[in-house]
Amino acid sequence: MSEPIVWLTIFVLSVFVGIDVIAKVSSTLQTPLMSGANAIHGIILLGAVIVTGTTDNDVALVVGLVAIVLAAINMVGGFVVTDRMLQMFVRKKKPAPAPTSDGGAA
Amino acid sequence: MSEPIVWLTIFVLSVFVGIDVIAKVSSTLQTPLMSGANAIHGIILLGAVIVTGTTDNDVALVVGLVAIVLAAINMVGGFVVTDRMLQMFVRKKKPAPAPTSDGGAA
Amino acid sequence: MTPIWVQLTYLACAVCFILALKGLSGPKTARIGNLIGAAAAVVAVAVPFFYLDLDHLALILVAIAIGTAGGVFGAQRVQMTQMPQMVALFNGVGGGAAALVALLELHELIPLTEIDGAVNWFTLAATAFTILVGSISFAGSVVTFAKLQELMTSRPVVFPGLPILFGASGIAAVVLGVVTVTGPAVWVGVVLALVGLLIGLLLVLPVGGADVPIVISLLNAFTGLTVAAGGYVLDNVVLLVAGTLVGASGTFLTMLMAKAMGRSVANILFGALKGGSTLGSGEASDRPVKSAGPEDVAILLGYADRVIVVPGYGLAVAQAQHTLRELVEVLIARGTKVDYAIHPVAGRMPGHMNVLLAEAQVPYEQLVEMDEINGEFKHTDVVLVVGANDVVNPAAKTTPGAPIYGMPILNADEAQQVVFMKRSMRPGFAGIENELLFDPRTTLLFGDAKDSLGKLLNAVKAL
Amino acid sequence: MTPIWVQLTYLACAVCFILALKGLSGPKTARIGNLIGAAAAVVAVAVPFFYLDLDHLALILVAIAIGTAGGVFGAQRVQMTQMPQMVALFNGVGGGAAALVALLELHELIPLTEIDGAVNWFTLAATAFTILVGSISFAGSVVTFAKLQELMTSRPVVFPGLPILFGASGIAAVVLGVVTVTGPAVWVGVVLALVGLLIGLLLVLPVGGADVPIVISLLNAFTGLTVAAGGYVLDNVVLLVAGTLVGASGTFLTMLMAKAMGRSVANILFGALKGGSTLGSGEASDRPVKSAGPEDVAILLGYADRVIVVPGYGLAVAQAQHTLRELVEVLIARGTKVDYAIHPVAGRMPGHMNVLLAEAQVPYEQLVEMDEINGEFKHTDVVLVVGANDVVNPAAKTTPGAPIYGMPILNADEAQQVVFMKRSMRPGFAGIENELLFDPRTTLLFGDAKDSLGKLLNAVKAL
Ligand SMILES: NC(=O)c1ccc[n+]([C@@H]2O[C@H](COP(=O)([O-])OP(=O)(O)OC[C@H]3O[C@@H](n4cnc5c(N)ncnc54)[C@H](OP(=O)(O)O)[C@@H]3O)[C@@H](O)[C@H]2O)c1
Ligand SMILES: NC(=O)c1ccc[n+]([C@@H]2O[C@H](COP(=O)([O-])OP(=O)(O)OC[C@H]3O[C@@H](n4cnc5c(N)ncnc54)[C@H](OP(=O)(O)O)[C@@H]3O)[C@@H](O)[C@H]2O)c1
Repeated sequence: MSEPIVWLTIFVLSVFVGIDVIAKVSSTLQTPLMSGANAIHGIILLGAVIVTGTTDNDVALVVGLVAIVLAAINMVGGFVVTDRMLQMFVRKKKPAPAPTSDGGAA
Repeated sequence: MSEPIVWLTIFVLSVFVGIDVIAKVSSTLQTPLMSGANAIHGIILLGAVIVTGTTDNDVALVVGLVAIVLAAINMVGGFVVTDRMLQMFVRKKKPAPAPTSDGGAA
Repeated sequence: MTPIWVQLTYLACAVCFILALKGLSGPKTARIGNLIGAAAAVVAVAVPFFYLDLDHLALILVAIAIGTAGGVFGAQRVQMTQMPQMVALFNGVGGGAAALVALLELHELIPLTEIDGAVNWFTLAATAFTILVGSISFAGSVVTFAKLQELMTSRPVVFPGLPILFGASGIAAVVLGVVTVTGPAVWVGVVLALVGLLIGLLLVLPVGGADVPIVISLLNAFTGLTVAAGGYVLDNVVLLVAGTLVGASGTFLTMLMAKAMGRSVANILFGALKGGSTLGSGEASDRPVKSAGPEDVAILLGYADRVIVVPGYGLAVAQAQHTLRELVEVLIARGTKVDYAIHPVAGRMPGHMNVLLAEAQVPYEQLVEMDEINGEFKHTDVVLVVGANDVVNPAAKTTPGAPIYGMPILNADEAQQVVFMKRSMRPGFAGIENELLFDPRTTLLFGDAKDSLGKLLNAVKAL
Repeated sequence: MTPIWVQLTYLACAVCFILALKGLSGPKTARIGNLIGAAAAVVAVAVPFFYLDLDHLALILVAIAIGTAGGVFGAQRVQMTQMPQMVALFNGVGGGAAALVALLELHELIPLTEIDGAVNWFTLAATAFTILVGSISFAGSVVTFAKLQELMTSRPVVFPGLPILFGASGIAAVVLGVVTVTGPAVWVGVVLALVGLLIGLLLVLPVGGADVPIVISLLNAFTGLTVAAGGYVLDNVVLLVAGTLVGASGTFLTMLMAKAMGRSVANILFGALKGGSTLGSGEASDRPVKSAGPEDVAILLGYADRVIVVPGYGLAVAQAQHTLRELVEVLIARGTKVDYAIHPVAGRMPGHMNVLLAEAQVPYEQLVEMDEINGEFKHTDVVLVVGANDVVNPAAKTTPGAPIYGMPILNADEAQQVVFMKRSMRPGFAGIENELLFDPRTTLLFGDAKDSLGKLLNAVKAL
C-alpha cells in the first residue's frame, strides 16, 4: 500500500473507533469526556518536542519552545482538570459523609 | 512506519472497530449477525482469484480453482442465507397478516 | 505498485464491511447492512479483473459461477431450523479456501526466500497461521455440521487417548509452523494443513450437540483471522480489515452467546476433555407426574384469560410452529390474551425462536423478550410450554452446582397452571431434571409437539 | 528509519488513548480511563528523548516544566463552575501549539520541495490544514473563554459586514492553502495563521453565551483533527490516531450535546449570522405572579412528605450548592423524602449540575436523572426550582416554534406546588417566558439563590 493510503486507512478506522468508543456516554459524563479528549490532543507536545529538538534555526527554536509550553499546558492541565472533575463523581459512592441521607432518601 | 507495524496498526484498530460495532447487538440478532460476518470473510474469494489468476503451475491452478469455488460458496451463500433470515424478522412489522391480533394481544 | 484507485476502492469496501456489521447489529438496519456487505464484496471481487492481467480467466469465472450456484442453492433450500449447520458449512468452506490460498501463496513465496530480504519472517508466519487455522476451521465446521444434521451422534465423543493426541498434534503444529518460517517447503505446508484438520476434528468431537452453535461462532471468528492473515500475506487491505473485523466481532459474539447460557467458552470446548461430559444425563426420570389428554388441556386454555406460550427447542424439532400459531390465533379470537415468551437461548441458536416463529408469520408484537414478560407470569392463568425445558427449569435459581445454575429463566413456575408438551420424561439439553414437571400445578401432554398441537387445536375449536 | 521498539511503543500509546476514551465514557471506569490516557501521554512524550539525538535539551525540558506548572496551576485553581472556560483555554493553547508545530514543519519542508518527489502535495496540504485550523481553534477558544469568564458580553456579537468578512476570509484561507501546496513559503504560512485567527474570531463572536460550551466541544474536535494532520506530516502514528480519535469523538459529542438541547450545530454556529439572534429576548415580564417570603416557603417545605429539588444555572451563578445541600439535609432529617432532579442540559455544560452538587458533597444516590424521576412529580408535594428555568418550561411541550420546543423537560408542572427561586422575572437562556411562573400553584421566592437559601435554611430550622 502506498503511504497516503496507509494513513488514510488508519485515519478512517480511527474515526470509527473514536465514534463507537464514546457512543454510550451518559450526559453526565459528557463534560469530563470532553475534557479528557481535550487532554489527549495535548499529545501534540510530542510533535513539538521532536520539531524543536531537531531545528537549528534560532527563530524556529523560540517558536518551538512556545509550542512546547502551550502543548504542555494543554496536556498536563487537561488530565489534571479531568481527574479533579471525576474525583468528585466517584468519591461519594459509599462513604457518603451524609449520616442523614439513608433514612429519607433511600 | 515500517510495513509490519502498519499492518499491526490497522489490525489493532480493526479489532476495536469489530468489537465496538457489534457491542449493542440484541440476542435476537446474534444468529443473523454471525451469519453475516461469516459471509464477509468469504471475501477470501478476492485472494483466491488473485492467486489463481497469477499462477502458471497446473497443480496450483486446480487448487486455486477449488479455493475459488469454496470461497464463492461461502460468500454468496452467506449473504443470501443472512438475507433470508432477516427478511423474516423485518417483513411483519406492520402489515401483519393476523387480523385477530389487535383485539387480544395489544 | 497497485494503482491508487484500486487501493481506494478496497478501502471503501472495507468501510462498507464495517457499516455492514454495524447495520447487522440493529433490528431496523440489519437487512440493509447485509446488502451493503454483499455489494462491497461483489465490488471488491470485481476489482482485480480490471487492473490485473489475470490468466485462466474463463476457468476462474466458471469456478465463481459454480460456487455462486452452490451457495445460492444451499442458502435457498435450507430450512430455518437448519440454519446453524448451514452457517457452519459456509464457514468451513471459507476456512478451507483460506488455507488453500495460503498454500498457494507459500508455493509462490518459496523461490523468493532465496533472495535475501525479499520475504520477511512475519509473512511466512502469517502464511503458516492461515494454513493451520483455516484447516482447523474447515474440519471443525464439518464435524459441527455432521453433529447438527445428525449424521453422527450429537453427544460428546471422547476416547481415552484424546487429550494426549490433542496435545501431540498441537506440538506438531507449532513445530511445523516454525519449520515453515525457517525452511519453508510446500510439503511442510501440506502436512501442516493435515495436522490442522486433525486438530479441528479433535477440538469439536468432545463438544456436546447443543454447545455446537457456540463452537460455530468461534470457528467463524477463526476463519476471520485466517482471512486477515491472508490479507497481510497478499498485501491486501480489504482482506485484512474484513478478516479482522470478523475475527474480533466473532470472538466477542462467542463470548456473548456463552454468557447468555451461563457458560464460559473454555468450559464448552474443554469441559468434556477434562473428564465428565459437558452435559448431564440423558436418562428419563420415573417419578410420578400428572398427565392429561388434549381435551383437558383445551378446556384449561379455552377458559383462561391470560396465556403465555413458552416455545423451546422441541418446537423446532417438531416443526410445529405453524400449528402453534393457528392455536394462538384461535385463542386470541376467543378473547384470551396470549403472548410468546422468548428466552434468549431457547432452541439451539440465539434468536432461534424468533426466526422460527417469524417463519410461521407470528406477528412481531406477540413475541415478548424475557425481561419484559417475566413480571407477568404471576398474573397468568396458563403457561403453555411447547418443547422447552431448561429455559423454565427453576434449578437455575435453586440448585447451585446445576449446569444451568445462574442462567436467567422464564418464571413459568409463578403461574397458576403450567402445561408441558413433550414426548417423554427425558431432560432437556442440560441433562438435568426439571422440578417444575413434578409440581402439582403442572400438567403434561405427552407426544410429538406437532401432533399434540394439532389435537389441541381441534379440541379448542370444538369447545 | 524509526526503531521498531519506538513504533511499537507509539502504537501501544495509541491503544491506551482508545482505552482512555472508552473508560471515560462509563461512570465506573472514567477515572482510571483518564489515568491511562495520562500515562500513555507521558510515555509517548518521553520516547523521543531516548531514540533521537535532540538538541536544546535543557531548553526543551525547561519549556515542558513551565507548561506543566502552568497546566497544573490552572487545573488546580479553577472552580468547578469555571470548568468550561478552563477546558476552552487548554484546548486553545493546544490548537495554537499544533499551528506552531506545523509552521516549523513547513519551514523544514521548504528546502526539500526543491528535490523532485521528496515532498508530496498531500503533506503540504496537511501542513496548511494544521496551520489554519489550529489558529481557528486558538482564536475561537480565546473568545469563548472571554465570553464565559465575562471578560466580554456573552450575548451574540454581530455587526453588519460580518458575513461578508467571514466569507472573504474563508476565500483567503483557501487561496493561501493552495499557495502553500503549489509554492510553499514561510510567510504564506504565517499569513494563513493570521487568517485562521480572524476566522476563529468571526466564528465564535456571533454565538450566544449559553451555546458556547457546544462551540468549545466543536473547537476541541477541530484541534484533534489538526493534531491528526500533524501526525501525518511528522510521520507519527500516535499523533495521527490520538488526534483522529479526538476529532471523531469530539464531533460526535458536539452533536450529542446539541441534540440534548434540541438544536442543530449549524443553527448554533450560524443562527446569529442568518439574522435574528440565537437567543430569545432577555426582557423581564410584567405579568402578575404570586411571590412569598422565606418563612412561607419554609412552611411549605417543612410539612411536605415528598420534595424534589430542580437545580439550574442560577445555582451555579449564585454558588449556592453548599447551602442547598444543608437545606436538603435538614429536610431529610425531618423525615421528608428529597431528591435532586438532574436535567441533562441544566446549567451551561452537560453534567454541570452533577459536578456542582458533587462538589458540595451531595450523595450520589440523591441525584436522579430526568427519565427516572419524571414519573414521580405527580406524587410530589413541593418542587423547589433553584435557579432553573428552561428545563421546567412547559413551552417545550406546548408551544411549537419556541426555541426549546421538543426538548424533554422535567415535569415540575405536575406537582402539587412549585417554588421558584430567582432574582427577577427575566427569562432563562432560551429567552422565552415560562408559563409555569404564572401558574396558580406556583410561588416565587425572589432574590439571589444563595441569600434566599440561607434564609430558607434558617426558617426551616426554626420550624
Ligand atoms: N439458543 C442458543 O443459542 C443455544 C445454543 C446452545 C445451547 N443452548 C441450550 O439449549 C437449551 C435450550 O432450552 P430449551 O428449553 O429451548 O430446550 P431444552 O431444554 O433442550 O428442552 C427441549 C425439550 O423439548 C422436548 N422435545 C424435543 N423434541 C420434541 C418434539 N418433537 N415434540 C415435543 N417435544 C420435544 C424435549 O423433551 P422430550 O425429549 O421428552 O420430548 C425437551 O424437554 C438451553 O439449555 C440452552 O442453554 C442454547
Ligand atoms: N447544560 C448544557 O450543556 C447547556 C449548554 C448550553 C446551553 N444550555 C441551555 O441552558 C439552559 C439551562 O436551563 P436552566 O434551567 O438550568 O437555566 P436557565 O433556563 O438559563 O435559567 C436560569 C435561571 O436562573 C436564574 N438565576 C440566575 N442567576 C441567579 C442567581 N444568582 N440566583 C438565583 N437565580 C438565578 C435566572 O433568573 P433571574 O435572572 O431572574 O435570576 C434564570 O431564570 C437550557 O436552555 C439549555 O438548553 C445548556
